[in-house]
Amino acid sequence: MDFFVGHYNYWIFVFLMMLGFYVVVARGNLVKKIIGLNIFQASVFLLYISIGKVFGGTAPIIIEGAGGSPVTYSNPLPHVLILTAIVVGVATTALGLSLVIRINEAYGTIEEDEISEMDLEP
Amino acid sequence: MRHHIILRVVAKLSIPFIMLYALYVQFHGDFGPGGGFQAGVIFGAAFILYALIFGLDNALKVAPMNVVTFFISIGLLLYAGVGVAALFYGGQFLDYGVLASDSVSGQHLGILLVELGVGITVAAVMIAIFFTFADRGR
Amino acid sequence: MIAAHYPALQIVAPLIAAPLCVLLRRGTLAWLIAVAVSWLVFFIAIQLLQQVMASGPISYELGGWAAPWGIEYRIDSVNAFVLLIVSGISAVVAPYARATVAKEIPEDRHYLFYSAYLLCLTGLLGIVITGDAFNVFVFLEISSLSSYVLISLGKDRKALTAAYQYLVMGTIGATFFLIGVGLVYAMTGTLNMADIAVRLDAVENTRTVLAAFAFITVGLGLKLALFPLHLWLPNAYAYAPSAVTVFLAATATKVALYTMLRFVFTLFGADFALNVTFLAGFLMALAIVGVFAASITAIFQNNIKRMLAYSSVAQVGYMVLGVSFFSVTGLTGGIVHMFNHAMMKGALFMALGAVFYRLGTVHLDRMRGLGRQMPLTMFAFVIGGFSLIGLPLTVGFISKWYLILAALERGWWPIAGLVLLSSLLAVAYVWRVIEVAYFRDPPENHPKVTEAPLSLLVPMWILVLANIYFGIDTSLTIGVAERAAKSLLGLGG
Amino acid sequence: MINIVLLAFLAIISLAIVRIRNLFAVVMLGGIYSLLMASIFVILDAVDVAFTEVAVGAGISTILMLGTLALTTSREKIPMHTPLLPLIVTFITGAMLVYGTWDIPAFGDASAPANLHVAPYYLERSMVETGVPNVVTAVLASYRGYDTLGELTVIFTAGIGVLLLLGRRRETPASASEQKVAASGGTGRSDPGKETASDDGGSASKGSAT
Repeated sequence: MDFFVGHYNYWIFVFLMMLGFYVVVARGNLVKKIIGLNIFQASVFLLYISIGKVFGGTAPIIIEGAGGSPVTYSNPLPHVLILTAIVVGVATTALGLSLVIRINEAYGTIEEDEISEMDLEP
Repeated sequence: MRHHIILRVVAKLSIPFIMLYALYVQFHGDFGPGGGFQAGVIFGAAFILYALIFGLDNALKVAPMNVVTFFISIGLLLYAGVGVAALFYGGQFLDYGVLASDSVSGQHLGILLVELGVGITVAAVMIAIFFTFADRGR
Repeated sequence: MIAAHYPALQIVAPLIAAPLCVLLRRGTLAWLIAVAVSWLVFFIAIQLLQQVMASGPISYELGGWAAPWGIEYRIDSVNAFVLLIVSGISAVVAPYARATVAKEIPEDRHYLFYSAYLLCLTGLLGIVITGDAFNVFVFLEISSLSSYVLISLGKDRKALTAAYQYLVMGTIGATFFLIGVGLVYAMTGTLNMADIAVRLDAVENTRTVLAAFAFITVGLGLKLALFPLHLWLPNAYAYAPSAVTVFLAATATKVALYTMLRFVFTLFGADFALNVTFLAGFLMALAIVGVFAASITAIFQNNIKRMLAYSSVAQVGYMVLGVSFFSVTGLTGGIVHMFNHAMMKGALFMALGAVFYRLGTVHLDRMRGLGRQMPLTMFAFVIGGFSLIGLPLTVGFISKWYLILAALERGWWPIAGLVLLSSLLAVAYVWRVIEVAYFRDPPENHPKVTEAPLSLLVPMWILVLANIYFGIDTSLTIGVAERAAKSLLGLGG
Repeated sequence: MINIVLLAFLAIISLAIVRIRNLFAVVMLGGIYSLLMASIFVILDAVDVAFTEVAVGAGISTILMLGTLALTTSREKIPMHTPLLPLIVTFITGAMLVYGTWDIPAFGDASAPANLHVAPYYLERSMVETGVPNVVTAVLASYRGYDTLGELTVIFTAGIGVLLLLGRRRETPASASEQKVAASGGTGRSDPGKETASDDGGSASKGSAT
């Protein structure tokens, strides 16, 4: 039971990761693929933040004059890393969507199989 | 959406507060949650709201693309510039400690400046991306 | 005084130049900046390599914070060599870009193009120079995002789908890498590479570290286009603008391979990789299958850029094959092939860029009789092709020589035989082009083609001559590569 | 406990995202997904991350997605068959990760290596060395300021990329003639006449119609 309590966060992360990853590799709609990528990446954020959580901790903003009782803080480093990763994620999304718009203008569709059929024609 | 009077009034009222809040998030990031990135997104959101309610052409009059692209570069240059300035003051790249007489206030100044750089570029990029997407649609 | 800050300038110069290009909004000016910065970083890379060879690894603490709390650059013989490759290629590609970009990209976008090019350079150099595992991810994304954009600028609409496909696969790769780094962090509590290497020993036998290893290698394998994860590469290289193809083909996969070497050897350690994960066997099998599958596919391509792209997948196979021996000779072969492949593919794609500049296509049919119409360009292609095959007096020979040597050293003569056999496949696809260009008559209904302009020929021939020079005088390349191999295997250097 | 409930919601919503084929609905669910993610981040003490996730995931990403749908189409085509290979790949990846999490230190463990080695230094020293109480800001902007410079460069790259891909063409004589060549070339992509876009009526963009 302890093991479960200690790890369910990670398993949910695995589940979300699998769903996102599945959408990316299995679906032919280019927008849906980007949405899948978003879920996939967001699940990794959950992994990092879970690593940094400390039970009984609070947000890592130093409280001045806490008196004698030492305050427990959660680990700030994963937060920093994930802030960066979120930004990278939205940058990728923006570029991916721009590409989708251009593909739609060039091919008239955003379904992968229709596009590859058109590409086969000379 | 130009005929929706309620939307126009509410937007006009709330946009200044959104911007003010962005500035609060920007400069209060040292003490509470927030910082340049979040502030930039919120600041950008104010322009996006304006474009949604009053139309892209009006928004482009407020923030022409030339100006937006200018700020995209300025923010990044400010950040990197702080790093280079540290080199000239004899520190390592991005060592803010040398920017002022004592290390802690140097750090404080450096963090303030780079967060400002982050805020400027992020806001400008968000506006630029939305404007180009919207412009493509007409 | 300024020499102490060379490591920072190596990255910061192109990083500052990129927004500057956007600020100035002038295509020509942006190009001049790109050339100047490329030469500057090349100069710095030479200085850094000399410094490393003379007095050992360099560490540079960013922000003045000591590692592992801050981020540090750590430059040893391995990444100094890769820095040299990347910046050297950029130093010849940037001047080359002027004419082809003018032809292939609308004029009002030129300044944005050079800005994206500089960002790509920044990203690649940043990945190589850093000593921090998470920082690798950040710069990986800078280089990836800019290369997606650069690829999508190709004239054909297929460039868009190629870029999209690369974006999806590249992001999956980067996210896998991120998962791996996260798991490593969970087990060690640090992100600094040297620190991880020390602290990983204690937790080496946990399942978490094994999973981290798997995710990092697969993630980087995607970026490296290691067979069978190479699906994004052929179209991306085939439809990108000429200058972009030259630059990416000569640098991007090498940087990914370097990162893999760094993680496998420096962080996890050769012993762990050999004994716990059976990585050597996997890599060797994938490398050999990759070499044959990609070479055979290359023979059937009529778009010559695509043909060379498949050949690139095969060449990645050779590099990985060298690594998979886990011996000094094998690694030397793999590392020196990074350099050699950059030279040969750079020259070949530059020649094709010149053909595209004149013809507007690189289809095999349209290249009939080109040997007489563009003698210098096609002769450059021939020498590059010879180098690709591995004929003596070219750099390609050196790489193959070391690979065969490494195989024989282990007594695995079938592997040596396979390397020789695969060279015959290279003969097949290179010969198709030579035959068409020299032994067929030019098509009659098309206007006569003239030789490419000097601005394309000069960079092309610099790389061609480098192919020959480093094929004869190997003291620099082999010397550095051998030392790099020894340092990766922990034998000093 | 709140944690478990939120995580369960998260799982359900992502399942719905996989199943639903109306992309507008999917995008809205994506926004909810981000909000839930942010609530979880708050519970896990990552307030800065939660803030960013809300602003970016529920805000900017959703707007961009809606804009894209307005420019393309909002129906996903129903595939002919369920591909087997992606399913296998997904399961292998998932299995590998579950295997990997088996030895990971338990959630919330204060003595996990991640919380012992580098992190305590920041908590103890950042106030003294930088004078900034928000440790996340201190680490982000100073200790790992170089990462943030890289992050800003990523955003810059995205901005440049979108301008390169979708930006309006500036009218220059060269680009105009180039356009004619592209139009007569046939095989080349045509850039639908954005150059002459007239400012008719300043109507709101399509993206705003939602």
